[in-house]
Amino acid sequence: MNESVWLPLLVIASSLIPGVIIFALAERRVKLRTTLNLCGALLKMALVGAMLWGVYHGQHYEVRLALLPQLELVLRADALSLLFVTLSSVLWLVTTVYAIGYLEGSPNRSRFFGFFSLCVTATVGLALAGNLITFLIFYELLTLATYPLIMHRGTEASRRAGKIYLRYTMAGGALLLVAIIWLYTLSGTLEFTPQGFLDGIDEQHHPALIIIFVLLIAGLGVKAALVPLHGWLPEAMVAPAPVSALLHAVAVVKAGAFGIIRVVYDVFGVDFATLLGVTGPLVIVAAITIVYGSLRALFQDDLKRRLAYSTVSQVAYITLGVAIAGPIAAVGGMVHLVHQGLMKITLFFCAGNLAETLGIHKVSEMNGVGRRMPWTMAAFTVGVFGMIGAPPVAGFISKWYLGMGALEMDQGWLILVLAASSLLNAAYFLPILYAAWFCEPSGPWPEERNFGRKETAWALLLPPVVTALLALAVGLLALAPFTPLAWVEFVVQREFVP
Amino acid sequence: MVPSSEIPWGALLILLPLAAAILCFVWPKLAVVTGVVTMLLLTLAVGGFAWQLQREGLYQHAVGGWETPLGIGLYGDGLSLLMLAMTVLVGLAITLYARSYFNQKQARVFWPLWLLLLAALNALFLSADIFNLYITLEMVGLAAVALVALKGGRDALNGAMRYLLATLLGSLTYLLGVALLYHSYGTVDLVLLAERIDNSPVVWAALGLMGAGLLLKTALFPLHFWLPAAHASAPAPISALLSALLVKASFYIFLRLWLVLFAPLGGDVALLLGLLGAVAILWGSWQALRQTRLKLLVAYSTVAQIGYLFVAFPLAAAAGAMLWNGVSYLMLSHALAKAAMFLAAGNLLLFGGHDRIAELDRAVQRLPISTAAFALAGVSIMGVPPSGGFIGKWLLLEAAIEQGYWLLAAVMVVGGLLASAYIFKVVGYAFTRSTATPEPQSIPMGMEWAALLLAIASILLGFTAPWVFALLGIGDPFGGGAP
Amino acid sequence: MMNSDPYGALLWIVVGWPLLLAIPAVRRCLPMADYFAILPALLLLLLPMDFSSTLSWLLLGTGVSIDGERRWILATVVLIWALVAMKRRATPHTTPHGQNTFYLLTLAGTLGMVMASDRVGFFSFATLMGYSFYGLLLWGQSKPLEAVRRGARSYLICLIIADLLLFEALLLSAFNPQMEVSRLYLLMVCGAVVLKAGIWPAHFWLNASYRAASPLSALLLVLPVVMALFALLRWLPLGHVDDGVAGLLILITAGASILYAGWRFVQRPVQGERLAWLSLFASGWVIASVGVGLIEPLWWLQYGTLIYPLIAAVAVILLMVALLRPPPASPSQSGDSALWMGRMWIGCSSLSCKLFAGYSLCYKAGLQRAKQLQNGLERRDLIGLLSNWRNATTLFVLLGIALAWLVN
Amino acid sequence: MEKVTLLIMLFDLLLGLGLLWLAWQLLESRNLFKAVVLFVAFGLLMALAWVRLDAPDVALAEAAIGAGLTGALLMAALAKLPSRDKSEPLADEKGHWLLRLALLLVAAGLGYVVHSLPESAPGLSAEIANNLASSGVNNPVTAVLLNFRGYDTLLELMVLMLALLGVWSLGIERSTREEPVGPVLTTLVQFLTPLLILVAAYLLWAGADAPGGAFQAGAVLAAAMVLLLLAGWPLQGLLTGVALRLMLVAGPATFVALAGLTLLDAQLLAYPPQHAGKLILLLEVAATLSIAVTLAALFLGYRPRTNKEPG
Amino acid sequence: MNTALLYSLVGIGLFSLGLYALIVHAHLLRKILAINVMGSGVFLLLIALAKRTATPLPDAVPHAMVITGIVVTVAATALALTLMVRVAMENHRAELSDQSQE
Repeated sequence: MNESVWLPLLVIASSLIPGVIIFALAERRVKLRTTLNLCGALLKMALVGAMLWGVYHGQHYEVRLALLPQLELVLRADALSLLFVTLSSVLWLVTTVYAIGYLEGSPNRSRFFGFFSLCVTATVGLALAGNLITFLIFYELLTLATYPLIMHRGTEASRRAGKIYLRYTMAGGALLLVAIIWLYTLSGTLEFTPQGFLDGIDEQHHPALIIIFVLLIAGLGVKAALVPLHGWLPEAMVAPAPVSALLHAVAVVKAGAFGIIRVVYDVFGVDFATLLGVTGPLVIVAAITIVYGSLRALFQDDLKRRLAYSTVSQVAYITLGVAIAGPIAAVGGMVHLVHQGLMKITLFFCAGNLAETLGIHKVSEMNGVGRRMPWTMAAFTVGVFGMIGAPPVAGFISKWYLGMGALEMDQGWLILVLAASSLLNAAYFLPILYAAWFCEPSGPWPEERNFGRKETAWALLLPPVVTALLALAVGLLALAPFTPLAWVEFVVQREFVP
Repeated sequence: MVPSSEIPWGALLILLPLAAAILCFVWPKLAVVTGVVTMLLLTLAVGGFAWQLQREGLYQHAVGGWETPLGIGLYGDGLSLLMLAMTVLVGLAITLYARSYFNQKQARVFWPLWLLLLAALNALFLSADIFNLYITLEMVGLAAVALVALKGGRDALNGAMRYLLATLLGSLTYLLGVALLYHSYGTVDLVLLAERIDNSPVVWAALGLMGAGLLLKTALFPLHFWLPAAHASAPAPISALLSALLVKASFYIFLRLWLVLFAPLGGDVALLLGLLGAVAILWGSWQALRQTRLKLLVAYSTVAQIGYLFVAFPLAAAAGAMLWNGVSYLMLSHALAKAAMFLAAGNLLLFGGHDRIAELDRAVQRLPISTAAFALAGVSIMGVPPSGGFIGKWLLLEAAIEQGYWLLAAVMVVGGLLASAYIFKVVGYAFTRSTATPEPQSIPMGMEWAALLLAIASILLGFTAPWVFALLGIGDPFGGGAP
Repeated sequence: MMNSDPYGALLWIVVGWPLLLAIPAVRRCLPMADYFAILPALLLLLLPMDFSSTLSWLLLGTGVSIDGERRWILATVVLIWALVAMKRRATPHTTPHGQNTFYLLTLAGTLGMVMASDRVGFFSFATLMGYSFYGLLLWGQSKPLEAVRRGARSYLICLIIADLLLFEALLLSAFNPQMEVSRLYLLMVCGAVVLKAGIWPAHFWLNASYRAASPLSALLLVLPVVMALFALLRWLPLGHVDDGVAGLLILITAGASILYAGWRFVQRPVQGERLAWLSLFASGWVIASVGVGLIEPLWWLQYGTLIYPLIAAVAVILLMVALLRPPPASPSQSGDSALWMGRMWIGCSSLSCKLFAGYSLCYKAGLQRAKQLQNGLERRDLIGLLSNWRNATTLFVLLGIALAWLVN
Repeated sequence: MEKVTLLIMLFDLLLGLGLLWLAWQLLESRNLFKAVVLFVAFGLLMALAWVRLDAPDVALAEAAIGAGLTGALLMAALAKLPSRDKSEPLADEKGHWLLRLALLLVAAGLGYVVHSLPESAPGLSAEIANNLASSGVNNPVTAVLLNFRGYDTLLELMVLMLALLGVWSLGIERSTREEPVGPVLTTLVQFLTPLLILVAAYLLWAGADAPGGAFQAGAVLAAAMVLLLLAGWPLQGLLTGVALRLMLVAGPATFVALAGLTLLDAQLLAYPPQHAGKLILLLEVAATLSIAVTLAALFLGYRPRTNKEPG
Repeated sequence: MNTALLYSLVGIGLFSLGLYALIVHAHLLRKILAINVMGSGVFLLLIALAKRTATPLPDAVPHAMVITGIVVTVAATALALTLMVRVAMENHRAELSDQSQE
């Protein structure tokens, strides 16, 4: 029975310990740092695989550490948390390879990789959290660990971006803290229980619970970049590409979305949330975010800012799926958590490649890139088609389930929103493809670095291609046994079956 | 009741630093060695004391064999153990730091003063006699003044003078309160006073006078005018010492008196204290945000954090002992974090030759350990989760929300946000490059690691709350009033 | 899982083989790639019996099958491909490298559409065929002309909207099967087919492409029309639904497009355009028959099966005309009337903003927006107008309200 | 009420008002030198008040330390101030009426509180009485000071040492006075110094039974040393380095040593009754020595350098 | 109005006078004098109230306290005076400069 205790701890340690060691490493110890990073990532993948296998067979993993007299630090690996843990550990390995290639020769990499591992530790911890206070601890640790990464370049712009990022996330954290404490005073416990633990609370506390829900969603909405609180995401694009790839497209943004999933399913419980009538407004907010994000993306000339706004709209799908409060929509929302991660990280890797190899930052500079960097643009194209929701790629599956879920709960107008969003996605992604594949390059590339026969360094090229293939495979073999969709159905089936 | 053949750890805690101070005074060449050795012995003594408390519960010892009310009673329970531990932890770091900070001439004076101060603090935390507390307060005050003025310089001298006047005024008012209590109840011993106290005008006057004196020394909002100048202009280890230990010593006495004597009649006085605390949080944080010099920023942050300690008073009536556990935990983590911050700020000042925040030229790359220490300590000051400050803030907020004090809860949260604003302002500037790049002076490793170890300790406090509360509970300091 | 008989594997090879060849690396080591690509399809045609195979794990459980009706369409596709392959062999200059990839991708998409046994598979192969055909259109010539580029762009817009409509229809039908007979479903499918096949209201892309088409792409342009009509037959549950109104509506559009095509054909248009009106004329008749089928399901049950040979015949005629009287080698630069679609868009948006400006929430802001839109329209720089994202959002919201009001 | 008590009542009233008037004059005087002189007078009047309140020990201490030594310190400091602000114009009295009102209220409140205290309260006189026998001395004040609350006195000696350390770290070496000392002062000094030493010795010895004790003796001895310093005797030349520091530390060191010894049988500062008296005497001698030298050093104002030490 | 009460009131008077002078006057020497006067005030109160014992001998504990107080006050005054001299040298006048030098 004891390995059920140390496995979650080992998963956390597998990125924490290398991180701490790397902090202490001198700058020139490149080989040691790379090996530490890579075997840390591989070890984590192996451990997560073991846990996946265990949870699939009903094994129970839980670690409890006394934090406050009645409150404990709980790490519990249930089906939902493993979904997010698998995503972040897979993408961490890929992004580490990418970061090693991307940061070749740039200063203070020890600091970068130290904080990088800290961020992943926070993300995995946040996913494995068994109660709200553990979630809050890792949620704030994530903010603290991402801040230095945004500031990594040390320019004035990054400082300004860092300040904006903090303003949002700190305010969000404060709201979350107040809400959690208020909830604790009302409910007496913070443990995540499948159908939520609030239905026992008597009637007169319901208005308070509604306010708590609003505060929780506001606190988590900052990281999930819901509309009024999304300001920091486009600003954070000033960070180096691996940071914006793993963190601002996957880890940080998903932390917010994952938090919303936890709050709606494991704190309030779906039917209690609908009873309170809070899911309606959440659907509206998510819809507005989807449309607004895509619309703003339409008018961004800077490639990474366009991808950032697209992330704002795509992450709102997850909130939409959760807020529709139907089983099929839940499947759509949660599976989009994984699919969007794969697709968006591909796009950011390609954007990073373009910036690093050809010095292209603007969409207007991308004419004729397809011929110069065919493999990168091929991966980019797969990512784009995924975003639009074209069938073979992963995006289609999640849009399919979201659409079905919307119909199931007879919210017909949501189909319109999904359609509009796909239209807008096409509107702001296809011109890029058109320019890349079908136009002639207008003049020489801004700062071209050629790598001989290959279009760019292998460490920069391999990750986007791998993630693009993953996105394609996840889309194509959706119903196969060990895919995210199957796992999500396994999760939802436990969530909704009373 | 006298511990049998046991080693009298309590008495040792007081006599050891006194003897060492005398030794240092007579043979200055041995100063540094004696200082370090005494610090290690003190750590051992606190450990022994804690183990003794654990086994035998409350530590009560009549000095000179004379029973109270005639003689002076030493009294050690969970709360004094916490304060002693805090003193030793911060003391270790400061000893490590000061070893390579002072030149030979200054060290000759620093070590005896520092050991006398340690002795006074230990005596203060173990005494249950309010007149004895007056003498220890006076001793602490004078030693602090002498230390602040140690390196000279216009700001330091002005700060020291203002601090001396404030501390003398505080002591005299406190003494007047002691006189009134003695002459109305015939004893100066806390234990006996607790039994004899009743609701007479004398007690109100005593509360007013002693409260005013102690609040002046603790620098609660309206009476905080002397703190920023004194704490910011003092040499680094001394400002760390001041902010971490001294401010807490007078708060400890106020807390003792409040729990033992003044709690029953403290209804609206508690509310006033809470209000002053709230204003202190907002005003201190706002001032800290406006500062352009690093040490002044950290000093104003102390003013704000003291506010947190007083915000708990109005909540005390309804909340159980857990609230006071929260307050003492906040005190402990603030002491460690603030000491780390001042030591880190001292390193940055020594390294860059100035402490203008806007020109912390790439401190992250050039002075990584100190900047890391500052940032980690900042995390604990802000009360952001993985830190000790978070546990304290959580308990306070829980009590505030449970009893419906929305204003206090809001102030605490806004205080946290303001704290994160001014700390990340500094950390932000540590990343960027600045134009003026004076030739940096190298900082010895011991000084940097002293700051970092303290900061890490304040973060680790986030995970050790249950054990600390267990130790804190010995002798039931926050129980039914009677210690 | 895949049923045991070997022919099932053959079906997958028919679709998989061209996909494999589409990868440049693979094609480099096989000389006559385009001929070999059709071989499995040719082989399948020769086998008389029908069979099918489904893979439950692939993309929500898709499958492929072959039966009588599909053989007609498969034959047409193989014919088109053979002619195009021969034509490409005939024209001496080397086709640009990328064109082969798109060429084979389109082939795979078409074969997939023909063989798909369920709607999700059909839809995914349709998108694959659509987007690769767009690539083919653009890379047809060595240096695509402005006219071809404009034609291709309008084709893309139609393609995206059509795919969206098909996706929604797919969702509706997958959600609860009896929705298939609802009018909304029928209208959506017909709208999508109209857009894809270039029937009357959306015929501009076909017209523009034919006008600027080279002899080779003239042949190729037959493909999307045939596939769109085939889609219509696959998606509409003809014979089990008797929705008079929808049928009538389709009949009217078909009639209108036939008349329009005939009238334009008579005006002796430029050589390339004649082919466009001819294909419009023919597909108009097919749509008309489907319309009648909707009105009289019984009639359809009797003669329904004839539609497939009819489509095949239409395709053959078009091919023959394209071969005998090919359009001029260097397509004329005739600047046809401005983008018809663009004009239609401006018209309806100005109408809607006039109509809705009055009722919009903040009256003054609405008016100011309308005025902006108005003078924006005068200046005819639609793109410039839309580039200010506030206008775009208001326009979008207005459209959203209009659509929502229409739907429910 | 007999005439005598009426007379005493009148005297007390007079003394009280005198004290208040003198304090007011002292604090509000325009000239600082005048203020210091008034302060010395105020100290003497306070000594008179202590005698009136049957507190002889305190009277002695006040006279020697409060009036004498503090006055000397004030004079020395005044001399060191930059000349310009010897006679400092008083700050104008703007807007202080609110402060006056507040302080008046506080004083009235305290007065009411003191008035509400019971007429007679035994305090701890009973406990002292029945414990005096075993304390080793029969002067109650010395008993309390050195035995019952010996711990306080230990800390108090430490405070003195603390102040000295502070003064030595801040003090700046001043050249000794150049102009020759007048004959009158030298003869006065030659006559007074032995007398003062004799008085100090007597006070020390008498402390056990009658008013007196370590602090008073120390103060008198310090007065003698200050006189010598003023008369130009190079005391700071003679007493330097370790010797000086040993004498300074004598009192506190013996106290701490004694505390350490008593700690062996785990009872801090508990003198065995049979030779408590002798121990207290030992303590008193050491304390007198170190108090005298400390107070003199405080008056000197800077750390005397041994010739081999540089600046 | 027995002697104990009279002298206590005088003590309180001295304390208030001293406090007023400490706050009002800017010159540091006056402030130090004010502190000494306040000290004497408190000591006077302590000893006066000790006189209320039934026996002729007053309560000795306050006496010890006052002696300790006097010694502590003289130590504090010595330190204050030295500090005042140093401040006077730095500020060129014996008053506190209000804002710390930038």
